[in-house]
Amino acid sequence: MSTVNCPECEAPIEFAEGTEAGEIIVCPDCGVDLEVTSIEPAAVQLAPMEQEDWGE
Amino acid sequence: MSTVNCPECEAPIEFAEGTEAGEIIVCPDCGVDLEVTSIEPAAVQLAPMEQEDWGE
Amino acid sequence: MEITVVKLGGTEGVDFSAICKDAVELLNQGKKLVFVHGGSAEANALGEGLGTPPKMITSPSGYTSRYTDRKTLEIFLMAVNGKVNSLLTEQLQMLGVNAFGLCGLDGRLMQATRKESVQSIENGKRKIIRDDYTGKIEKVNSELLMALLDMGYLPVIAPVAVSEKGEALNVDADRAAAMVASALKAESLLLLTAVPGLMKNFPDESTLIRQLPMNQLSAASEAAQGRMKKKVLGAEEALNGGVSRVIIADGRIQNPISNALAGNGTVIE
Amino acid sequence: MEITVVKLGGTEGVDFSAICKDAVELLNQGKKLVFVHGGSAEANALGEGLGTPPKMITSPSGYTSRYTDRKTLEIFLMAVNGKVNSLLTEQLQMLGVNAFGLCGLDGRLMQATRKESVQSIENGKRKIIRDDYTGKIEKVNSELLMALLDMGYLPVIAPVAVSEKGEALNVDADRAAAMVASALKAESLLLLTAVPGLMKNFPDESTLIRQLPMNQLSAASEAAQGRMKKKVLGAEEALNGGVSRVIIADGRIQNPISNALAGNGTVIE
Repeated sequence: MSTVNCPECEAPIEFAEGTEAGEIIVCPDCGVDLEVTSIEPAAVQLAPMEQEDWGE
Repeated sequence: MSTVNCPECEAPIEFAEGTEAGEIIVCPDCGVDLEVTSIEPAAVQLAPMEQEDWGE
Repeated sequence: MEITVVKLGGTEGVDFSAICKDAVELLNQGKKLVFVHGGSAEANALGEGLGTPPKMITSPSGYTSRYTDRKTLEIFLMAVNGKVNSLLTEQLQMLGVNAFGLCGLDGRLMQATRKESVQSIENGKRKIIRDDYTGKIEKVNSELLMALLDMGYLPVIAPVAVSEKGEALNVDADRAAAMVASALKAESLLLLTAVPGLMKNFPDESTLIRQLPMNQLSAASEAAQGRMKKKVLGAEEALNGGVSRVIIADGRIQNPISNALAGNGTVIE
Repeated sequence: MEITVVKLGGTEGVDFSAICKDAVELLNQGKKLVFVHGGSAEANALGEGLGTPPKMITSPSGYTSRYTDRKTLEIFLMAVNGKVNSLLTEQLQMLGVNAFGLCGLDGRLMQATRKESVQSIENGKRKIIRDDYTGKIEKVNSELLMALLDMGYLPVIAPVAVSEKGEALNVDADRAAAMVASALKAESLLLLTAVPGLMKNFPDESTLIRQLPMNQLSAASEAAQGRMKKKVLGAEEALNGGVSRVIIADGRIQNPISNALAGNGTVIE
């Protein structure tokens, strides 16, 4: 499985089996929320802050 | 076929084959527009004036 | 206050986004605009999607209209008020125009008489239909429209009116535009459609009638077919109602409003 | 001007016609009313009918909302603006009430911020969704509402707002009612729904909470589930926004507005 470095703490991260683009994973080292932006090539970015509201 | 009298001129009117309720027929004698309100028993009434307009 | 009422045709090819962009310019120049739109295409599509295809009525004098029973009325409201009106209002808002979508139900903007019955030709037979939610517009609440214009809004009107008893009614968009224009004593009524204007020999665009004086109007309405017949009748009503000029013009080109205002199309005065 | 904002719940059992009849009485007594309605049931039904069943999003903190991509938004607009809003306005007009249907797009009545992204839990996985046309209401155009009230209309508001960029957004009807009530400094906000009020142990109606002081509100919102959680949150926002009292009351009975105004239900002050 492809690996990528955490943008926050540089730690190497391996995508677990079945990880999908658009999924949020947690950096095993620093615990920051990361958005999986692509699987091949592996890429992540800091997940946007969760704003609590909702539609109808 | 059932017959009925024209409300305008009293002439007897016989419904043609296949006449349906809601249909407009013309009195053979005085030519007035009649609405067939029912087939069995036969009944007619003067057809409302045609107002010219239309929807979208 | 010089007002221009623009009727956006619903037929294939009429370019709503070109019309909206043109409106931004004109509003910036201080022009007052009121939009009226149709929606039969959208209503037909939604009806098909829901397994209730449209049933049309052809009146003995040759006009076609949608048979609007209660079920069809709800589909018509969803398509015309829900989709066309909301998306047109959104499109204008996204261009920075403060549009205000409404229909004749709202504040009784357009009151129509509901016809107790409608005559229809069905495979050769003349029939009476009684549950048709169709109407002819009698009154327009111009104070409401003036108030909206004064608040700086662009009213976007859907072809739905309210009956005396308060029922929602399907009305003809061209006639609605004519009644709105008359009520506002509009300077111009523009009927934007998918043709360059009224043509002597449709569809030969070289036979475009550029000028049509009032007295030749009834002859023109005889010649016109289907939807164009309604536009010509609408034009007649608007002019009789005090509108200075009516222009039937092309809604498929760029800057269609300015183009029409410049007199390109069939100008009826 | 003492205004009462009434939120008509969309769930099964809420009796719109009882609410409308009650409104006629209250308006005759000079009361000023503003209606806000939901529409998720109608939107789901229309989506099913068109083969686009609703997709719900459950946010990490447990709130569920509709995943409103562009296609779903159009279905939502047709159901909520086209059907629910138009038919409610018609129903009131038929009772002689001059109702005025609109949504947040119209004259930018309700401006909401569109969230660039939404987090959703899907079979255990947390996911980021970016094309969700959902928003949180920030501003309400109270001048517009006051103008409509002054013209003698009963505003009937659909839960659709406009984003900064002018896009149509799906918003929560309970929160919309709270924001409208705050903007108008309403005397009361009534949330009419298919239960008698907030219950300690749902669904045991004998555990109805009759009085809920502000300071116990956050505890109550923890306990409340699903839709009721949104109502309690809406109540909190309204009270913080200057509304004197919020009453969650039964929308299934006769004279539901008067009943609520008389304090029957959960009164939150």
